[in-house]
Order: sequence, then C-alpha cells, then structure tokens
Amino acid sequence: MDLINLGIRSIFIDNMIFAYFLGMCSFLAISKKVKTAFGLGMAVVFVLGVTVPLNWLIQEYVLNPGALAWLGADFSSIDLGFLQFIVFISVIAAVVQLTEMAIEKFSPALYGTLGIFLPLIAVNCSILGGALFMVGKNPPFNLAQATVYGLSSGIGWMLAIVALAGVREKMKYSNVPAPLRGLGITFILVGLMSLGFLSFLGFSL
Amino acid sequence: MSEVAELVKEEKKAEPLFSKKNRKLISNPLDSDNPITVQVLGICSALAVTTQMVPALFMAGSLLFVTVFSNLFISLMRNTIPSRIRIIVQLAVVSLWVIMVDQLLKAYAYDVWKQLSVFVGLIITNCIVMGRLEAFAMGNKPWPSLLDGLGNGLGYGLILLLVAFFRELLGGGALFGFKVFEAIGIKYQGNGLMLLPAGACIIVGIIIWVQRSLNGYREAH
Amino acid sequence: MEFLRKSLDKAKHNFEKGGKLEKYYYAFEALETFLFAPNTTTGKKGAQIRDAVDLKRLMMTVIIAMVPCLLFGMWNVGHQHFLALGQAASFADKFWIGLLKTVPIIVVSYGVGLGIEFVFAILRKHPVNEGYLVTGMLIPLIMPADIPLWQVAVATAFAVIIGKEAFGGTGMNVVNIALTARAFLYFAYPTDISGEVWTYIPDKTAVVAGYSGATPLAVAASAIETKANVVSQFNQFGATWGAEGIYSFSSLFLGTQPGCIGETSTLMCLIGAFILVVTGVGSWRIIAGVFGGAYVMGLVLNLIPGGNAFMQMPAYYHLVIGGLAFGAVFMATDPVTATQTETGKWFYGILIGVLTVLIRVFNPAYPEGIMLAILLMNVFAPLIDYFVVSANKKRRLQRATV
Amino acid sequence: MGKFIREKRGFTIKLAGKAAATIKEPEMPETVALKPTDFQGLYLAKALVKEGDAVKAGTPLFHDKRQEAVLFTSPVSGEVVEVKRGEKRKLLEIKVLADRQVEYEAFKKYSVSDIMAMNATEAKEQLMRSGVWTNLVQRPFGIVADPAATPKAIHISAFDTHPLAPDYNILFKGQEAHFQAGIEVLKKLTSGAVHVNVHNAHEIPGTFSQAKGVELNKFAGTHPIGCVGVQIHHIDPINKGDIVWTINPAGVIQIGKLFLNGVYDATRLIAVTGSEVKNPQYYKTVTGASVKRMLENNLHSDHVRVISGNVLTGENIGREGHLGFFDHQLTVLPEGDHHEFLGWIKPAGDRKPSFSRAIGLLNFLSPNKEYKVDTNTHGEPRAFVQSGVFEKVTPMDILPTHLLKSILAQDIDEMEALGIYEVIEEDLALCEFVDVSKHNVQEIIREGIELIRES
Repeated sequence: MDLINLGIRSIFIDNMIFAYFLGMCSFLAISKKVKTAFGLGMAVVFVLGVTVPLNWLIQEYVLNPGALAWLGADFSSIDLGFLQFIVFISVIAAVVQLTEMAIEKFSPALYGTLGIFLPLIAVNCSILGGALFMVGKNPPFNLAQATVYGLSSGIGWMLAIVALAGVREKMKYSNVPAPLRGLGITFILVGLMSLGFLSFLGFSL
Repeated sequence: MSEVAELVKEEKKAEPLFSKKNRKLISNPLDSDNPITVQVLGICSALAVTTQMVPALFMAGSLLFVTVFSNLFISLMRNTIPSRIRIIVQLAVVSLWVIMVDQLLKAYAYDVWKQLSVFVGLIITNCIVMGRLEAFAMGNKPWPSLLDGLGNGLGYGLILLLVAFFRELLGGGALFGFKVFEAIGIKYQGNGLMLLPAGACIIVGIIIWVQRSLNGYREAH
Repeated sequence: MEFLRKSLDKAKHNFEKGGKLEKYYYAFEALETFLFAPNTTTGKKGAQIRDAVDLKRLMMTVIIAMVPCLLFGMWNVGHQHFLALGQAASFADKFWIGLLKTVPIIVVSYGVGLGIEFVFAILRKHPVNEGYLVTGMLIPLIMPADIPLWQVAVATAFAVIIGKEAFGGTGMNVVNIALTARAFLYFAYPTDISGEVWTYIPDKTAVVAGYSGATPLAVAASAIETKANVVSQFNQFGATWGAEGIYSFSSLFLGTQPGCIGETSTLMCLIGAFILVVTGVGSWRIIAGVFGGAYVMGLVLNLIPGGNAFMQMPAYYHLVIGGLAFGAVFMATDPVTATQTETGKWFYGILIGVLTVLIRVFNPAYPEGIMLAILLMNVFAPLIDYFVVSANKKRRLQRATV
Repeated sequence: MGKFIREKRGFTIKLAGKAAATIKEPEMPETVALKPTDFQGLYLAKALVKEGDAVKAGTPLFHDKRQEAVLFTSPVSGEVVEVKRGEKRKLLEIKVLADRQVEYEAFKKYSVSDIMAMNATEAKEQLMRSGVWTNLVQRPFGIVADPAATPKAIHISAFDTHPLAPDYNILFKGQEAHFQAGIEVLKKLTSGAVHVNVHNAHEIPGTFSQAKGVELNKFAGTHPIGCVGVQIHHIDPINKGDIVWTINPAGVIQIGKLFLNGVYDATRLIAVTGSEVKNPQYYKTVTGASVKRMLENNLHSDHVRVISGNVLTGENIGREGHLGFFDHQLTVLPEGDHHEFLGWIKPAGDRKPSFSRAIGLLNFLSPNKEYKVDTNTHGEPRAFVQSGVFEKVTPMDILPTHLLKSILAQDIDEMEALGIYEVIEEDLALCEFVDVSKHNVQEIIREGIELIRES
C-alpha cells in the first residue's frame, strides 16, 4: 500500500517535469511526435528504474558516513559523501553504455526503437536528479522504495512527454505568431500543462 | 603543458586577446545565440531556481565558474582524450568542478546551498556545459574556449536573472528580498502563479517571444 | 438599416487594400460582419449552397444556453447576500444586488477580452474570431460575485494572450480559455477565489450570528476531519442562523448555495445542456460522460471499506455540489479543447468525471475538482485523439493486408 | 449475391424545383461544348481540331499529351466554332455548332454474341477511339481511367441522392439491352466483379434489376449514400495500390450503344431543376449541350445562378454555358449576393435549410419542406472549429477533419493513413455544405489528391 502510494505520488504529484523541471532539454527537443516521445519515455523509465536502486546501494554501502563499515572497523569513520556526484554520474553513464551494448546485441528490434535515445539519456538531468532526490528523502528510502521511486518517476516523465507530444502534433495546424514558434510556444504550453498537473498538488492518499 | 603554453603564446601574437572574433564569443551567447532561449540548453535549472534573485545569482555564478573552467580544461586536454571515452572524461572533469563549487557553497553560503538543493549537482548534466565542451572546447584552443565558456555562462546567467527578476518582482513584490512596492508606498498583492513552476515556464516563453520579436530569430517550422 | 448599410459601404474602401486605413481592415470586417451577414456567394465549382449556420450563430447558441445560469446566478448572488445578513428581501431586491455585482464583471470581461482580440487581429492580420463571445460570458459565470474587477481584467488578459493568441487565436488553443482565466486567479490570488469568498458581504461584521459561508464542498471536506455524516451535516447546515435546509438535496439541485455566479444551479445547467444537445452544438457524449464518470466514481468510493466521511457521501450528491454540472455542460464541451473524435469524447468525459471526484475527495488543497480536472484532460485530449486516430489508421492498414 | 448496407449518417437537402416527370424534346441545341476541365488528372489537353473544322459525332476534339490513345470526341456533328484557351494557352473548351441532323463516325458494330467473344484489348481499342472510354473514372483520385490498368472491380451507382437529383426510372427507362451490352463489355475490363448499387427504398429500374452477371448491392440511407465512393467504401474498400473504376449508368448505356449500333451516341436525358425554373422537367439533349434554349422564357428572375450538375458538386456555368460531361442535371438557384442585417443571429425559422439546429434554425421541425435556397455563404471563412458535424454527414470509417487538416499541413503519410485514396470531392461535399467555418472542403480534397499524385 505504501509502495503504491509512493508510486502514484511520484508519477502525478512529484512529477519530474511539472514539479521539478528535470530532463527539460530532451523533453522539449524530442516531443514533436508521439511515437518517438514514447520511445524516449520508455528509455527513461528503464534507466531510472535501474540506476536509482543501483545508486541507492552505492550510497548505502559506499558513500554514506560510516557506510564502509562492512569492510572492517578501520573504515567506519570514512565519509565519501563528497564523491557522490562523480560516482553517481559514472554509474549512470556506465549503465547507459552497457544497456546500449546489450540491447544492440540481443534485441535489434528494441534497439531500433530504444537504442537511439540511450546516449541522450546519460545527460538527461532527470536521471541524475532522480538519484539525488532519492538520497535526500527523509525518512530515507529502503531498496524497494528506491526501485519504485525510480520506475514511477520515469513513468511520470514519460506521461508528460507523451502528452506534450500529443498536443504538439495537434498544434501542427495552428497559426502561432512567428517569434513564438518552436521553443517559445512550447514553454508556454508546458506552463499551461503544468497548471493542469497542479490539480494533483496536495493530493493526500 | 609547456607545449600548450607555447600555443597560447603564439595565439596571442597571432591575434589580440579581445579581437572582434573573441569578443563575439562573449556577446553572441548573450542574445542571438543564447544557450537557453536559442540553443534550448540548460533549461531545467533556469526554471527551478528562479523564484528569487539571490539563488538565481548564485546558480548563475556557479554555472559560470563550471563552464569557464571545464571549457578551459577540456581544451587543454583535447588532443589527449581518446574520442571513444570522451563523454566519460568530460563528465569527470565537469564533476570535479561541480564538486568544488558545491563544497565552496556549502562552506561559505550554507543557506543558499540548501535552497539550491540538488540543482548545483545537476550542473553536471546541464546541457550547456556538456554542449559547449562537445561543440567548442574539443576543437578550439584554450583561450577562445575560456571566452566561450564565459560567454555562455553569462548568457545563461542573464536569462536566469531576468526570469528571477520577474518572478520575484511579480510574485512577491520584491527584489533580492527587498520589498520594492512597499518601499514606494504601493500595496502590492503578490501573484502566486509566478512562484509556481508554471509561472516560470510562461515567463521564459514570453521572454523568448519578446527577444525573438526584437532580434528577428525564427525557428524553422 | 439602409442607412447603416450605405455608410458601411461608403467607409469600406478606406479599409480595403490600398485604402488609408488598410491596417484596420479586420477590425472593420468584424464590425461589418457583426451588423450584416456578408454578401459573399459560393465559389464557381463545388457546393453552390451553404448551411445557414455560421460560427457566430453557433456561439450565440452557447450563450443563450448560458442565460438560465446567468439569470439564476444573479438572483442567487442577492439571495445569498441577504441570507448572510439575515434579512428578508423581495425577489427584485435580490436580483438588483446580483445585477449590480454581475454586470461590471461581464463588462470588464468582454471589454478586456475583445480589446485584446481586436489588437491581435489588427497586428497579426487575421479576422476577429467569434470564439470570445462565449469565453467572455463564461469568465464572469465562474467568478465569485465579489471578485475585485482588476483581477478579472488581469486574468482575462492573461487567458486571452497566453492561452489563446499565443497559439494563434480561436480554434487553436489547447486549454479552455475561461478555465485558464480561472486557474490563473486560483493560483495567483488564491485568497480571493477560495475559502469563504463566495457570498457578497460588504461589511463582514454585519452578518447574522452563526453565519458560515462554507460551500457544500467545504462542508463535505471538513467532514473528513470530524468524521460526521456528510448528508446530515448538509441537512443541519444553516440551522444556527435561520437558513435551515439550504443544503438539502433539492436546494442544492436548484442551486441556492454559495458558489461562483453561474455555476450553482444544476437545474439551470441541465436546461443549458438540453439546449446544447438538442441543437447539436454541445456533445452529449461528453456531458453524459462527465456525469456518468463522476457518479460511478462516487459509487466506487462508497464501496471502499473504511473510507472517510466524504468518501461515504452518496454518489448523487457529487453531481449537485460545486461546479460539476456547469463544467460538464459548458466547459468540457468546448469543441476546440475537447477531444475531436467521437469515440475519444467518451473517454474524455468519463475521465473528467472520475478525476473531479478524486480531486474533490483526496485533494483538500483544491476542493473544486472539476476545473482542474477539465484543464488536465484538455492537456491529454490530443493524446486520446491520437490513439483513436491511430486505431482508424490501423483498421485501414489491416484491411489492406487481408 | 450482392450486399445490403444501411447507413444512418448523412443529410438530405430538400430543395424546391424538382423536375416533373415529363420529357421535353427540343430541337438540337445551338452549340455543344467539350471541356477538358470536366476531367480530372489530365496532364496537358491538346486540341486536335481548329476553328472552322467540320466534325462528326465521335470525331476526336482533343487528347491528353501523356495518354494520346484516349480520345475525347465530339458529341455531335457540326462545325468547330471556338477553341477557348485560358492562361498559358490552357485548353478550356472546344465548342461545336451543331447540325440539325447528327452525322456519326462509324465504329465497328457488334452483335451480342460478338461482344461475348470479343477480347479486352479489342474492347478497349474501340472504347478509346470512340471517346466513350472517358466515362470510366479511376479511383483513387477520380481521374480518367488508365487503359493499361486492370481494376479490381468496377462500380456503378444506380441511384442519385443529391439534391433535386433526377429519377433514374425516367432517365434510364427501357435501356435494358444497351445496359446489358455495356455490362458485358465492362466485365472484360476487370479482374473482379461489376457492382451495380441500388437503393433499397427507391423503385429499382428494370434496367438495373434485370442486369445479368453483376453484383447487385442494396443500400439504405440518405445522401451521400448515392455517391459511388461511399458505396465502394462499404462493399470493397480501396487500399493503397488498389485500382477501382467507376462509371455512371449513362456511360454504361453509351458503351452498349457503341458496340451494338457502332456509333458514339451522346444523347441523354437531363433534369432541369431548381426554384428559379418555371417548368422544371426532363429534357432530351446531348452531352455538353448549351443550356441557353432550355432556360429561355423558363426562369422566374434574371438574377440567378445556373449550375451544371447538382448544388453540392456542380459548377456555375452561367445562362449561356454548357453542361458538364458527367452531369445529367441542371439546377438554377437565386444568387445570394445580398447583405442581411444581423443575419448571423436573426431567427431563420424554417426558411433556410440547415443541418444544424443552432439557435433560430427551426427547419428540423418541418422535415418535408422543400426549400428555396440562394447561393449566399451565410457567414465568412473562419478557423476550423471541430464541432463533430463532418463525422455526422460522412457515412464512412474516415475522419474528415483529421484528413482535411493533414492536407492543409501537406503531410502525405498522414493523408494516406487517414484514407485519402478512398475519397474524391463529391464524397465529402456535404462537409462543405455543413461547415460552420465555411471552408472550401472539396477544393482542399482535390489539393490533397494532387499532392499525392505528384509525390
């Protein structure tokens, strides 16, 4: 129940896009067609679902103050917290790289739809943001929570980009003032969309 | 390193430090080639940290610092990085500088550091930094790279501060925490929308509208 | 008429190509076509006759469908006003107060909105569209009677510029414009449009002892805390200040409750719905979808064991409290922002109904769920259409391979 | 065995001025014209005669430069009096001053058994040389059929649901033999069936009900169920790559006459209709005839629009114009070039026909009223507002609004996916009528088709 609650919260209420603006660059750039938006969304769901729990493990067993105690008493006073950024981003980059290679080798079909997006994802801030937010949670997450959080944050991100792509496909036919075309109107659109998503703000389940 | 220094020296001879071309490296990103409003990079933080001027200023400063030095470093190393692993190397270099900024802020400006929360860390994945490294520093000499970093950092900061200006002024009737409207004797009712994410998006949209109306930039449809 | 026509004809050349007022052609066109249906005839080839209906007439139909809500709303503004003061008043007195409060809002809404429309029409050289005729009436109907007029003006300007003109004008907007105005106020100046602001009380100290301006939604939401039965709360409401029975089911249905000017009366909304559906202007699928979705969701919540008091409220109450009926009839059916496929309209309507009830019950921050639910579904409407259209394409493709 | 299809969507426009069941046989019209513009998909029409030439019925007048074997021939004998050209010398019309007595070019004459024994190549040869071929219309695109193609089916719509459409019982009475011969020829041209589509509620003319060797499909419903495109959609829809031909019964009969009598016989019955006509009735005339004589002393007023064809798909030809090649109807309406004070809100009661029931439009209360309608557009062009009416008058599994928008956005893949191959102008003509935003829907459809053909 608690996990379902967390999942729903992360999809709708703490939406990566509309609440935190994470991953905006690819959100804006790759939302012209529903099909591609969906592909990118799936890639984000996958990578977030893998890297958040992975980074949770690293935080728990390597980075936290005293986390290295499992190596022996000598290590219990070490605090590697300042390495957080570099470790997290390396993990993400590595996972993305490995996934890309694995998909390319084992499932060319999937690679066709997902593969092209993977390199983009290493620098998608929603991935690193997901990991950093996960660490900042109070009370701290356990592994299951971290996994659910990663997956559902990804789903929330996907929902947002697919919805935006739907609207943008519809807007192909509209007559937007020339200076606003492209990026400008998309910003305004995202603003209005996030008003809609505000309805979830304050939801208590 | 000496070789590189040589190169820098040579270049100095070849053209003045602030030649027209080099000045362009700084001025273009301010308007016609602005990283946020034209190149669509680094938007996440532009929206998230701009409810007030103070954090926006710190954020702009941090990013400026990171872009300048990352650009410089990558440019210095550009001939020694194997292209296969260049993304990792770039990320590592950027992370180093970000960690440095993060620790500095934590030590000297704790309140702001708290306010900025994960967004300092997210400079690592800020596309401006990565984008400039890929697009410029990898193929240019250190001095222009530094200038390019400076220009883009400033261009980013400009938009950030502009957004924060409107959001704080319209949202709270204040600037840098100073109650402007009260000071001149006007009772101002803060506009809550401006403080919400939606307000930030819409303000960026309007800034783009105005900017492109003025400079004539149009996106291909 | 003759004179008017002649003077228009005389002035016309100034506005046509090469005329000295050429820039203002579309402003002139708007005025001219407002006064006279144009004398244009059909083309050389193709349909030689056209349907007598045009966009203006369509829009007028919607406005006329809103008139019952408007008139009742005016009366209700006065009714609530005197109820709060504990005074007896005649029908005329109540209506007069309502008129005084409502007309300025309507004037501001139309003035600001049409003003912006004309400016954009001239600048961007497109015809002034009739869409604002409806929006301009919708905005006042979803405002509290006592809203500061400058806020109406700001919200209208925001909605028309950002919500509509930025997207290219009528027919191009993504979210409903009137709702954009309301959402703007809701998030920009929450204190003026939520809480107990619904009744016009010039002097807050003059209210009758024990008075509460809580709306039925607020009463129901507070029952979550107090764990009291919502229906009995409703029935007791107003007893302390001599207004017993104002939240009985029948008066909720009639609409003698505080709320936005035009949205309190489910009955009047249903009359409007009848007009829209009979004339074919509003989609009955959407209206039925919203009501059905809300009712079924209410029933589902009833079934959850151990649910809170609001969840236990009989499902049919959801249909008469707050602005559900008004939203379903006049907002959700906006043809521009709703789904554009007939199948999609079912999904769209039902999801609005379901979401409305969910937001009401689970989101104490925004008791009025319908507005945000419609706004949210506006955002998802193109996606629903996308799937419906994809299904259509797929049928065609499958047929080809068989 | 044919199919039975019932459709509820659609709308019948009832107009005043229905043709009475009498046939007038006036003398030969003064002039007869053949207009390349009546045929879609011509690349470049090249005149084969010049002014002053004498022609017989069946003498070639022009052909298309890309398809020179398909000849467009004179409906009557006489003298070529005008070769009318437009911009860039585009051929618009070739006018023939008709003889009182028609002389025919002689084509090969066949007995019924000859026809049965004939092969497709031979049939095509005779059809193309005589000019009768041009009756065959190819779907997708509604263009002149390509003789090199073999269609998967040929469809004949044997009823017309357009406003004031002529009664096929009068038009094709007693033509059984010619029609049957025509069918036999057509059967050689297709790899599939020849479909004859009739309306369930109408009295089915014996010409069709007695036809042998065809699929007789029955339809029920209102306009545009009579449009052959709609019928094809329900019987055997056109997919990408498919080719289907359509032909109207008059064309089939002409084929029959060509083979049985050895002549190109262009005589036909047409209905002269419309509220401005004093004596609406049927006239016996020829393809492309001048309408001048039919309208002399036959109009209520001078300020009229003369339409070759029906009010939904027809063309304004003026009072001295000539009938279109495919038209079997002439409609005369009052012109509507007048302003109406507050016309957009003034209650129209039941004076104007409307599919909508928006405020002040009460005609849905008098369903049997016959309207006198003028050509006013009743409003000005506006942005598309999707009100769902297009779908209500399009009895096909097609989303007209989306299709139109994809054409406006010039998105070819999208047009294909949304079914542009299945429609031509007439199938969506009702959308143009009901559109509140007053778009020229048929023009847009043709633009889309041209875009696809060019790509």
